[in-house]
Amino acid sequence: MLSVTGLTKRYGDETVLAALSLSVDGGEFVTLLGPSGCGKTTTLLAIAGHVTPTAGTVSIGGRDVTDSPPEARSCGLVFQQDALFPHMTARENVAYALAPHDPDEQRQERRVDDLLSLVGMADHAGKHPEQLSGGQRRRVELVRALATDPDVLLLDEPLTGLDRALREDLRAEIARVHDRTGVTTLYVTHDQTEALSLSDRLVILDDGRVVGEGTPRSLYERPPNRFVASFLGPSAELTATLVSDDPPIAAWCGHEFVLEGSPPGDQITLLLRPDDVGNSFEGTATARDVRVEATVQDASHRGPHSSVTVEAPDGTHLSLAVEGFPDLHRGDDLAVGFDAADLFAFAGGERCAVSRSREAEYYDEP
Amino acid sequence: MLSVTGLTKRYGDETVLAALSLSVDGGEFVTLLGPSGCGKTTTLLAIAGHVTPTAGTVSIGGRDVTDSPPEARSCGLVFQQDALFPHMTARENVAYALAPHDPDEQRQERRVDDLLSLVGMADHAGKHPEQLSGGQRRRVELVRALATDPDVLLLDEPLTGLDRALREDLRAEIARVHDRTGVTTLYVTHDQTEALSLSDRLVILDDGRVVGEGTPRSLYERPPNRFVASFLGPSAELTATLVSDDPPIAAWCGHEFVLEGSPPGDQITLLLRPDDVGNSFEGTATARDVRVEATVQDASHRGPHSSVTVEAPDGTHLSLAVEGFPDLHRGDDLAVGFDAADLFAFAGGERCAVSRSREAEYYDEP
Amino acid sequence: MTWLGRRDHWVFAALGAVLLGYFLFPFVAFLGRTTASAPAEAVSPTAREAAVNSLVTAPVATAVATVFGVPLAYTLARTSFRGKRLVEALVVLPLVLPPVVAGAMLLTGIGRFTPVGGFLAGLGLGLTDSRAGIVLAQTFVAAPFVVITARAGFASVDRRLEQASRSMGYGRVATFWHVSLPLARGMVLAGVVLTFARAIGEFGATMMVAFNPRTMPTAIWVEFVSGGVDATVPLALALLAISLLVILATQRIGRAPTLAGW
Amino acid sequence: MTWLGRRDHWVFAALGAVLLGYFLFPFVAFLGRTTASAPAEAVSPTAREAAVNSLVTAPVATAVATVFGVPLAYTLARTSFRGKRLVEALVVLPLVLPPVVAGAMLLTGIGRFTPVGGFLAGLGLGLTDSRAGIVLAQTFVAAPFVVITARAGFASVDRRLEQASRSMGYGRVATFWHVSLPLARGMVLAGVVLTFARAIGEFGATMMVAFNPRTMPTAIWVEFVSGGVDATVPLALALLAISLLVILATQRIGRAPTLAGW
Repeated sequence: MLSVTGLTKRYGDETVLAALSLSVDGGEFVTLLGPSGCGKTTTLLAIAGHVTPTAGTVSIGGRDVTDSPPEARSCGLVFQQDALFPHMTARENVAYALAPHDPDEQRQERRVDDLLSLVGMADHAGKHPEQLSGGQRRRVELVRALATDPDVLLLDEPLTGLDRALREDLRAEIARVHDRTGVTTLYVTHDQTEALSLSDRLVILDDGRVVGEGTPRSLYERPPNRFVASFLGPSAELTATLVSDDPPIAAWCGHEFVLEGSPPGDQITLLLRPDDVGNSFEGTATARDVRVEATVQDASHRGPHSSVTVEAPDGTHLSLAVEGFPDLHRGDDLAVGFDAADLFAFAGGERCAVSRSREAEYYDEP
Repeated sequence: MLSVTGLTKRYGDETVLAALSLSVDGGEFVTLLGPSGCGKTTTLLAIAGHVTPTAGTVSIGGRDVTDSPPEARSCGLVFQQDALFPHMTARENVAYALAPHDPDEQRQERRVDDLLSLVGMADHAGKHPEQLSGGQRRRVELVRALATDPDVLLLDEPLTGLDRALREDLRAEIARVHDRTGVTTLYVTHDQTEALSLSDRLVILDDGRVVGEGTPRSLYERPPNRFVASFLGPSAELTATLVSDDPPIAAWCGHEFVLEGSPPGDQITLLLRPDDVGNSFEGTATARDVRVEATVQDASHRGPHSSVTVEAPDGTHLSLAVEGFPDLHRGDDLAVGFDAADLFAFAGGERCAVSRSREAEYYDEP
Repeated sequence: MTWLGRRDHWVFAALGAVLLGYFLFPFVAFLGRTTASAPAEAVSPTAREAAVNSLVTAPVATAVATVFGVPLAYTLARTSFRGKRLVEALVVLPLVLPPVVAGAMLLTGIGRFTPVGGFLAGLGLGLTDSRAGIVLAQTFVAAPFVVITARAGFASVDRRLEQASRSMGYGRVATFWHVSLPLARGMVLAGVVLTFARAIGEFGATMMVAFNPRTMPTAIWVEFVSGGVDATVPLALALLAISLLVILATQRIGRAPTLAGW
Repeated sequence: MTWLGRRDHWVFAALGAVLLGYFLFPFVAFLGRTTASAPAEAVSPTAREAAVNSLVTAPVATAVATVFGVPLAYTLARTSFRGKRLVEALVVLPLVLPPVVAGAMLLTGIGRFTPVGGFLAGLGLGLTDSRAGIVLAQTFVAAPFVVITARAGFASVDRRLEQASRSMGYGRVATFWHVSLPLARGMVLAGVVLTFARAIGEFGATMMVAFNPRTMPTAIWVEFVSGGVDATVPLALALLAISLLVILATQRIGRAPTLAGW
């Protein structure tokens, strides 16, 4: 439905997009995820025709629209910040979008009502944007973008600047609207949680390039490279050294990890997610492959759980979650444990699998 | 150290602060937490002398400063958005703050170096604000506010607008700086996580009034009223009806809960946090007091866990967390369970304790 | 609010009050003098004729400046091109150029003995000492006001609103009419009103290009030379009233004029 | 960028180009004419004297307007008080008032036969037909430019920067010098430059208040009456050069003038 090939955008010397390609199938919900400044918004504006790419093509619904003006592209656009017309009411905003596409006024009126009802805004139709709350404005903007019955719906970080509860509500609302209308959607965000929870498929951008693509689950559980692994979730970095080449074995804090494949270089980075770390305080460390004596650095409460940071013998800091408000303080001893299978090992940015921990083997044969 | 009594601020008809009182002891870290527009920033500006209160007094270090100009108040101020002087370097910004307090130039210079080193900014001392990253600017601003050796440090949502990893870093940095300097701190935020993790004590504001006060743990585990309970963490609302007065018993979905005290009115709201809900999919529902057959409405992935929403027989929607990427879809049956002791019961906004569930009693005597 | 009623504020206020006093003083003196004479009786036929000329020419000059100036303002606000700085300089030039110099320069372009002016004079359309000449002088001097103010107005319209409109299927011109112009309306109107004020008060360039037929300002000068200050009162009062109406209009629009950065 | 090179853009550009052409035309014609004559030889003693008068009075008027106008601008940007709308109207009045009317009003306040003017003339300090009179006329007409522009400059300084400075122990005046003024510097300078341009080009009010001693604009008028357009060339060229320098200065400061909303 939407396909972008070799999209490149340079401003003077600065390359914002470097030959980016992506495609979205009809009815799919794809999220473009990446840190600030990675070129997400530029991609969206180039698709909509508001930024002229230096090179590359954009096609929508099978038609090459690279040289078409925005008004000939059939893109519904929702911006990061409010872009409702302030001189029109909610109803007029939606009707304005509808007008070029349907001259029949009665039908128009019905459709405006339907759209506003779809997001529960029928009662606020007569209000001007400044009389609406932030969440209400976002809802009107969402259906305004749908009013033209666009081939592609483009959403540029639509939840930015809203508070947590409202983000949660609107996230559900967007998912619901997508389910109902089945509109092909490209959603841009820097928020991993939004991306993981909303999308059929994720495209991860870094520095104007696609660095990862797949379902949320596949990317989260089997990240193709170090950037994707650390961007999709916070993780500790364990710096291990290669102590043997065949089989490749990396050592960290007295534990040895057997790697698969042949890693380039002898610096191996092992990434470990906080959720995969057990601890002796709760008794969750013992059953793990690897057990390390560590010291508490910091315990900070998050409500349902606390985030505890410990220092491993080699100085590495690891975070882990402990239920409730544990009685842990800086300097306390706390052993931590994890399973070798939960590690992501990277050599030179590329991933190599960890098959098992060596010490775990010894334990198996006492 | 800092004490505010009966602080009131009206703009025309609008009351922003309604006789607000709070005090912060020497060296304490107190957070003023509340939703947007509750009067947090106005309180801070009134303490610093930049807003003239309609009524009430402010005293700092035992001295009544209600009528003193800002320059005579010894408040260090960090704003929500960057307020570094753009025409000065990082070093000059800090030196400017220092100048009125210490005429000795050599000592000044040393202190500027110390302060910048405290937050790891010594290498960037010669840069202008626009050459610094968002996090670096915040760090300079933090020590600039400390340079005057203020009686009170006032922080107004200093982490707003930064991305998640940076917020996490700076949150730790602020805690560390407070530990080192021991400065009396009043921290304003609308973010529950920040408030819970940073503070010795929380003051919760709503609509210009104090609605809760205490340690993070006490407020989270024993919220005094419904606003505090739902503001400190997301929760489902179970609407129960009073079926007996003595003892007061509330019924919901075939379960009866024995309340303590005598609730006013017969509408009882029971709040339940997602973390306290078990489920049959993971086998965590069975050991609970209360078990309800429900239907999955939505499962959205959050990375380490998924947030699953189910509909109880009476139509109530409950959220719960399930590890990983569970194979749960809209319409699936999923039994949920929770313990009566984890419920917060409110009648007319005020809290009443839940002693136990009736059905649980029957189970005890089969 | 925050600043009011604190101690060292008076330094600024006192210095400012001196200038305000100087602005107010002639106003008070003039009204004091005027009430002494009886203006209505003193209106000469010359003054009447001048009023008609001004009230015909200034609106025409304003209309010309608006029709061509608003599109120029929009182009400057929304496009970047080579030589934009030069175009901006050209727009500001009539604003900072002394009006008599503007008049002299206009004469070298459209005077009776220049190619353009001579040709048109031959067709009976004299560009000097005619209402056409007055309009030309007023347009040259007053047009920058509407360009500059409208440009600032268009620049303050969020570009994403225009992008949203385009993506809904509206072309650039339709988007201008439905979105840009309504949202910049206040500033555009303020610019039009200021251009009118400048046009009707134009003196230096008009003196050079079209001393005849008289406009209100040139008539004031002629009456002053022949009859002193008192003779100027009726026309001066009329122009003062127009100025006050202009100020009222800009304040109503919510846009008192400023000369801020663009 | 986004807008350039698309199809219906020409409508706006074409309309705008008409006005630009009209701004450019007299400029080209004048320079064409000038190269024909030899300006340096034609400089009369009257013109020399006028140049000296202008170069003495305009800077003085600019200085006076700045010293009193900048504090007024700061006060208007940072305080709200009853009657602020009236004060704003008073600041804008000299801007929209036709200069001849301003001159006539000034004469009713400081003329030789008024209490103030008569008293000072008795002391040998004539306010009309003197350099003092020129300065008064120039100040009245030109001062709004610095007030309005500086005000916009101060308004654009983030108030929290001033609050931060105050909380560090600096009083209001110290904060003004260290924070507000440096940050508003560009706009304040632009306002000063525009005030200078308006002062040195002032014609209408000066004609009324001080026809003698001649300034450059009044001398141009006198030379024009006696010798036609060609006689005005040396002084007109000098003023044109000053105007171009002013434009260059404002562009360097990064603040071309606008008349945007405040």
